[in-house]
Amino acid sequence: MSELLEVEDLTVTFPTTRGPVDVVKNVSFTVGRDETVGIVGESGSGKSMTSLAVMGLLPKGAITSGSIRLDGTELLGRPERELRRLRGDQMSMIFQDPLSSLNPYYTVGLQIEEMYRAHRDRSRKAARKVAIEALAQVGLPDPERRVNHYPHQFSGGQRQRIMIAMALVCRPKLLIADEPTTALDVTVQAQILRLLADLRSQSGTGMVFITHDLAVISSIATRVLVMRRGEQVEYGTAEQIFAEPRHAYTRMLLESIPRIDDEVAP
Amino acid sequence: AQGPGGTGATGTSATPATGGIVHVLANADFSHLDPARGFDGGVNNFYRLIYRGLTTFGAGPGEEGTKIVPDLATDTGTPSDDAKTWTFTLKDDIFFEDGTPITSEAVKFGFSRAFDPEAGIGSPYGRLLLDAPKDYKGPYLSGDLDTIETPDDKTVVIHLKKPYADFPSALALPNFTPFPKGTGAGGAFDSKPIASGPYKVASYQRNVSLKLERNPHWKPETDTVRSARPDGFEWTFGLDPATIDERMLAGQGTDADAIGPSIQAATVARVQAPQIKARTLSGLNGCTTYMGLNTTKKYLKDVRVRQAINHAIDKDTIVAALGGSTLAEKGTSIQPPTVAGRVDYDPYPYDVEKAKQLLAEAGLSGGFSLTLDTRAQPKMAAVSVAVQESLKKIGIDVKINNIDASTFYEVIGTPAKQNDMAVTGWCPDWASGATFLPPLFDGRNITAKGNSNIAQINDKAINARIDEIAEMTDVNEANAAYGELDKQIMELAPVVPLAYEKLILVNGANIAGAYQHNSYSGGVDLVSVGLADPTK
Amino acid sequence: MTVAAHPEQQVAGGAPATSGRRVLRVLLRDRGAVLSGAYLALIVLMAICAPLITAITGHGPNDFDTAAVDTDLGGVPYGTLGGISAEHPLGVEPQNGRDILARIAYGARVSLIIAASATALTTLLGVVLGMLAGFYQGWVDQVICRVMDFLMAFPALIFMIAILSALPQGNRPVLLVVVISVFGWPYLARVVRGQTLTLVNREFVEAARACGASTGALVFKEILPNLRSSLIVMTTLAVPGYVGTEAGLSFLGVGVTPPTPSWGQMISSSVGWYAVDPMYFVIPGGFLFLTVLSLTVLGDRIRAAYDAGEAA
Amino acid sequence: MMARYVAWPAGVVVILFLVCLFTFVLFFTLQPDPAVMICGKTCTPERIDQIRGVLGLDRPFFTQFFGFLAGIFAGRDYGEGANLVHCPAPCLGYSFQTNQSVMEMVVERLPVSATVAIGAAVLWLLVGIAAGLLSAVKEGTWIDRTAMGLALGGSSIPNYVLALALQYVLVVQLQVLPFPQAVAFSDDPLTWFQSYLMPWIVLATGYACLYARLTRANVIDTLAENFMRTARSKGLPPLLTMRRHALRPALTPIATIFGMDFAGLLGGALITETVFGLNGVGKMAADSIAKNDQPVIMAVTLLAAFFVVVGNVVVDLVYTRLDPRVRITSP
Amino acid sequence: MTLLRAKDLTKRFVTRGPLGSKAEFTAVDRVSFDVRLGETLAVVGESGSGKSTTARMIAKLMDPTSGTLEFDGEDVTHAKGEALTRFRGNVQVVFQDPFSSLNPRHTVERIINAPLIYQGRTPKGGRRAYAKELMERVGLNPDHSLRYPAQFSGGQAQRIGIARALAVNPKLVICDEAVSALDVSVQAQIIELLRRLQRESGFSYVFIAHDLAVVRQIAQRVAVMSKGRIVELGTTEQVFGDPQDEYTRTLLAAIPRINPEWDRRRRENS
Ligand SMILES: Nc1ncnc2c1ncn2[C@@H]1O[C@H](COP(=O)(O)OP(=O)(O)OP(=O)(O)O)[C@@H](O)[C@H]1O
Ligand SMILES: Nc1ncnc2c1ncn2[C@@H]1O[C@H](COP(=O)(O)OP(=O)(O)OP(=O)(O)O)[C@@H](O)[C@H]1O
Ligand SMILES: [Mg+2]
Ligand SMILES: [Mg+2]
Repeated sequence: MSELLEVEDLTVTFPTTRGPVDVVKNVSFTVGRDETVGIVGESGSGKSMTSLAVMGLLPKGAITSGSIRLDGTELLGRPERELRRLRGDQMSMIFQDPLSSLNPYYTVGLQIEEMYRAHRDRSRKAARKVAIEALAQVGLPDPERRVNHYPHQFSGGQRQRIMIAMALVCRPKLLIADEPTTALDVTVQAQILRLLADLRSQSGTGMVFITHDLAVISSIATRVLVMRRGEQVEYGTAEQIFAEPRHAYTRMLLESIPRIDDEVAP
Repeated sequence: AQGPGGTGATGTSATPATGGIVHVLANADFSHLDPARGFDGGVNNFYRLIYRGLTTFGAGPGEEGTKIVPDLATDTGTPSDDAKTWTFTLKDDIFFEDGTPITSEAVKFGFSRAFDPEAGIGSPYGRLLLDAPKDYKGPYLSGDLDTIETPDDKTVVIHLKKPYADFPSALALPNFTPFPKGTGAGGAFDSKPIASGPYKVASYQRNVSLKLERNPHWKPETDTVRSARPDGFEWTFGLDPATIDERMLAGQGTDADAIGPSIQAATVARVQAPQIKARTLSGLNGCTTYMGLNTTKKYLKDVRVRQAINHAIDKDTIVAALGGSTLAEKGTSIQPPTVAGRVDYDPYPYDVEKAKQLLAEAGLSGGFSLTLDTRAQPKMAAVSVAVQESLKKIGIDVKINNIDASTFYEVIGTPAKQNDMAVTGWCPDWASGATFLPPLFDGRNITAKGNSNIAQINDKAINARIDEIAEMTDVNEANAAYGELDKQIMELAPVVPLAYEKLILVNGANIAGAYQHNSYSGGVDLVSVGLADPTK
Repeated sequence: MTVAAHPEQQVAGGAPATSGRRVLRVLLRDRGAVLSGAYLALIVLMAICAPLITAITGHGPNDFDTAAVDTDLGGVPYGTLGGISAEHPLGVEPQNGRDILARIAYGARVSLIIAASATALTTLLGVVLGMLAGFYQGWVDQVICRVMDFLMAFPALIFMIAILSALPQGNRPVLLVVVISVFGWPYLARVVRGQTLTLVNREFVEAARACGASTGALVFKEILPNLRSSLIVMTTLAVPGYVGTEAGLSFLGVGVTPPTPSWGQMISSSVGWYAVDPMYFVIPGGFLFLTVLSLTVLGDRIRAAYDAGEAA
Repeated sequence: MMARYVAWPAGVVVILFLVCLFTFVLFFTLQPDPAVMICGKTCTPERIDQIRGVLGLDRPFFTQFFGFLAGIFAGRDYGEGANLVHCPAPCLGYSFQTNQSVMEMVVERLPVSATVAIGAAVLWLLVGIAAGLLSAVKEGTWIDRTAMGLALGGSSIPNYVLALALQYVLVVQLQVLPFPQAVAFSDDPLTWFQSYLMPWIVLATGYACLYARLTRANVIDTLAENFMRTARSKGLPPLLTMRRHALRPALTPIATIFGMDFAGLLGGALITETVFGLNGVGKMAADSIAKNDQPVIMAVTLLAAFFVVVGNVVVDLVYTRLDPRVRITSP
Repeated sequence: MTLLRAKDLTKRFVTRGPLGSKAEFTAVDRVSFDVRLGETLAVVGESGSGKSTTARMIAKLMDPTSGTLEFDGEDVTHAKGEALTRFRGNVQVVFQDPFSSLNPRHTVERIINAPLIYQGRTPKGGRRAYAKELMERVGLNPDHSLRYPAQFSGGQAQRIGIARALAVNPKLVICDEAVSALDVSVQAQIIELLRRLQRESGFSYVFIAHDLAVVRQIAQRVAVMSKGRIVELGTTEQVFGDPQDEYTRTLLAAIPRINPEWDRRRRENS
């Protein structure tokens, strides 16, 4: 049986006035069921573009080549209609910038519910219950009241948790999390990571986890992809990347991690 | 005079059958259903269906329509020697729609309404001719008009302010309509008239529709004029002129039983098809479209300049602007061809050289500029431009002063506001010079407001001649005299007769007995029209 | 610790051109934009050279040519397609046979000047006042909104007639522009205000405020660019609207005085002839349509060119 | 922010008062004497004065103005003696040309105008927004280009031309519709519908074109927002995505102009009503202008003003519904 | 010397329920602290504890419900006009949500230059060159100066925000999670840049962050917030070495770490 997600030779190109620019170049990786693959790398190295390519949500004008298979079926070149059925249901994504990714015109409750109603249960009541539950799961205080609030009424971290709650309501097979915990304090972060781990063990969700926090990666990822300037620098098991990095960039990255215990501001 | 109306009446001259409803498509609603208030060719024609007067116009094409015939009265009246006192006897068996008989009292009451400041805004002849106390303000405010005598129920004796030989003609106008005493205050007749004619109002929705049904109290024996064949009439108001044309051409459904107003110039080309031509009537509307030359203005004071202008205007272009030869004829004399006693002549043929020469004589060969007041309406604007183009050739630069239609008459009727020239028109109240020349050229009629002598000509000779003719007791003689006065006036060239406009009426295929009535601006005579086959 | 100076990949190519020149370059490569620009230039040229055109064809805009129309048929032009011939390349007007080409050329002067200046003026007023109202809210908004309500409350046409007929004849086109603008700006201003209301609360406005932007700068430099799309639509569609208003007013006797030709008047007077001489409408209507189309296409393309940034 | 709502009723009244005053001044000082109009063809100065007396035009400006205002609240009487007519409480004046209370005239015509306006509004909203949305989604394709080409064409054609052309094609040539007639819905629903169909289409065309272009422009802007990506990531039905997520932000300008356009139409669609012979407020306005019937002009102005002002109030309230952020306390 | 002093800052939000019901929520509750000249004060704490709200208030982007704010010895709580302009020149903000705070219709160059433009300053060599220099300093490709925000990645957008804040040499920069979207090496570069500016030009920072390691690196003093209040405020050593508050202790305990075994192996390898 094939893996859950197989990305092969993925290249994403943007046409610009100065000719086409490859923002993702020949990236390949696989994600197994109930496995978490971490993507780390330089800012602007194409991590988000890679994940958007998987979701089929690249900005207009972007050209994709290579192959992306979900559960053995090719996603690239699939008609939008079929992709739509997969999105939210089979695969979902937590976006990087929560404020601009939430629709300012609707309550967060509605934005969570509509996803559930589209794929699971059309009833409003059930959806609302699920939404409140999801918000509670991600540690948002007072979820019954806050489902009726609009995105601008939340703090950065709260919005991020709303995005997470939204991505999880349908228990997708594949979850792509693009820096899902950057705006969270460590205690909440720990809670979210636990939640994701539960999801993986209960629903067998495979996960692509993008973060700059290498410590988080080391604790949840089984395999790690290191990217730089659109290219795949290194790809291997977490243990191999962290313990025996082969590439100088990976090593440099690991060296740069600020340590809580060794450096103090002068 | 030539017989103007009914030139194309071939297809529709069949006699109508009794029954059915005649439909009328109209652009605007009637001004007033109250005959003391309304006064124009269209509404006068309509009044004849529901109202009767002492006299009326004959019913027939051509000159028949300008004849005066008795209506409620047994004859056209007996004047005293000086034509200052008139006696009429009423017919028997005449009733209002509610069954009350029409008596001399009703005649008196109806006549006195013309003095009411609110109601008497229609034809001016009541106020102008009837003798009345100076401060008399109509029956509602001042009570009975005692100067009209009613010795018995059938006899009316009317005293006039001054001798008036043509009084029977004036009586054919709508504000001499009898009404039951005490009715019609506060504009009541505008929504609920009291009929004396063959029809009465069944329903009236302002600007939407008006339905007439038979008046059971009207006795055909008493009426020699109205054949009243259809069972009713139905007006539809507020239709766009282009839409009306379209409907009349198509003639679908009830439109086959319909008559309408004159078609627009753009439609002329489309009525040439034989099957449409067969149901088309065409004839003059009985008015003159002219350009007044304000004789008080700097350049126009000089008669030579006015004559030059008369010579310079290319009337072919005027006719083109009015919709071409089918919709207008060149104007030459002041009075239109439908007026009795009119002489056909052309004092100022188109002659640019002559015009230039006249201007040179006046010392104005260097050119100058004049302002022309025009109603802001496509047709009038087109005429003005034609005038402008013509006068350009003799070095006169015409500035067009476009005036909103609602204020146009106020501007040109106010000498203080009036400019050099103005394009306007005049229709006689009945086919006689009496209602044409005196109002327009009597210098003593110039008023500060509401002036109709827009040339502002005040010529002693003309004034005197007007008085002389007014005193003539023989109407035909008077009419002939007006024909000559026309010439006399044109020698002074206070106006430029531009054109006599024509109507082209397309009737529904089922319409019968339609002809153009010369006293009603060339509209189809409503009292004679009907349906060829009411069962269709 | 070393950090690469340019973490992003280096791209070949010289220094980027200024955005104005870049946009121009992009536009010049766009067929739609070039055609639209060319058409607009042609119209302007035609308006400027109107006397030359009439000199060549030998027909002035008001020269009657009764020989070209059939007066017995109400003045329908002889020949096919509204009298198009070598003599009259775009045909003649029915009834009086005036040359349509000459009238189109002269009409372009009046119509375009009035429509363009009225559009410019309403846009200016509408944008400035609408944005101020939306931005300040509070009493400024109250005052501006009430003024807008006041102006909009009048059935514009009725009042334009009333006012224009009372004003001295003077310079009609200027008066027309002023009156049209005075009654026209609130429509746009309301739209601008509404959109400003929702934009004011966006975080980037807050960011600009933190940068020390004055109110004026916030309004015109931060919010205005985000209103572009609506503005382009509203202003390009205002042009035919004002051409029509001018025609309407002229017909009601308070616009430009005849015989001065204008496109709007030509279109209005052509309506009755739709069945007999459709070309009479098609020609001025077509010119107007193409003008609006060109303006819209050009507006759209300029917007797109700016939007595209480097990725066009 | 709250102050805005409190100020509304007061603001509306003030505006209406000013509109009244201004209209009155304008027509009192600038316009020709309505008495001359009524007086007709052969008229004498004395007669004009007489008529002026009956109409009350000889009284000083403020007496007339306050008489008018008082009429609105308390009703008023016109004329004297047997000619007296009473105009009950919301009296907008009395037309001496039609001999009707203006209020009566308005009440008679408002349903027609409302029918025209509502039908057209429904049509143009549906068509305009749908076309705009479709074009935005299919940006750059032939669908987009065709729709926008049509929209431009539509906005370049004057109402009048469109009305006649439509009538020529549908009624005269193809005979799929009858000529419009004035029938009530209750009498003959089919004819009623057929009669109103063309007015609706004609009136809706211009607006639909504007709305389509505006919708398209704003939806294209919205489609570039990050939250649209989120919406797509949810795999919602495309129509829902579009309607809910892309359209809502584009609705602010639509709501604004819709409020104004619709309110304006309730005050009468002058040209369309005239062409199709519909006896609405617009036609009444046109007629009264042509006849210089001042009381009617005043009333139409006030009526239009009332609708526009109220329309704007509604639009403002709608904003806060449309965009929750507008509710935040302003700076 | 104290640069900024916040006293008893409180912010209450009123929210409306679906049926118009009103609820009040105190997001920041009597928060007092000061920032000294040339110092970095870190604010850490629970998500939703009121850090960004506090930042907005001290940046004068939001009026406090109550409390006062002093800057440079001057009460600026209600500053307007001249005083506000001066304040804006001295205090800059890096916003938490990178894209939302960038005008989508402006090029990066224009965004970075915004403070210069709005405060009417022209740097030597012109704004264009200056913007490019700033881009370079925060690790962005200066060739992209004419791109629009949407064409950048999250981390790049965040750096645009940082570059903008640094454009006018402010006295105080409020960084609301300014480096959270950056990879560790770029993050280190930015932190180094901020520290250098502090050394050379005496910048002060209010540094809101969740990454306690970064806080430890950069801050002299740390304020810990929870549920709208400051629960602990002290020097970095104090707070990290000897946390007093229960919440601070939980926070420190929850810091994730790389598997120490892997870490050790890597160090041995290199
Ligand atoms: N529309 C676009 N046109 C051109 N280039 C683009 C566009 N969108 C993104 N890019 C470029 O693509 C590259 C990859 O972006 P991506 O968002 O995938 O980075 P990332 O790895 O997620 O970085 P970060 O960690 O900062 O979020 C970046 O260099 C960015 O500048
Ligand atoms: N406009 C608003 N209306 C209502 N509540 C709000 C509003 N803005 C913020 N809040 C609430 O105020 C509290 C503090 O928000 P703030 O943004 O200051 O948190 P934060 O400490 O920055 O959190 P994070 O680390 O998640 O960004 C949160 O609970 C938030 O939900
Ligand atoms: Mg990213
Ligand atoms: Mg925050």
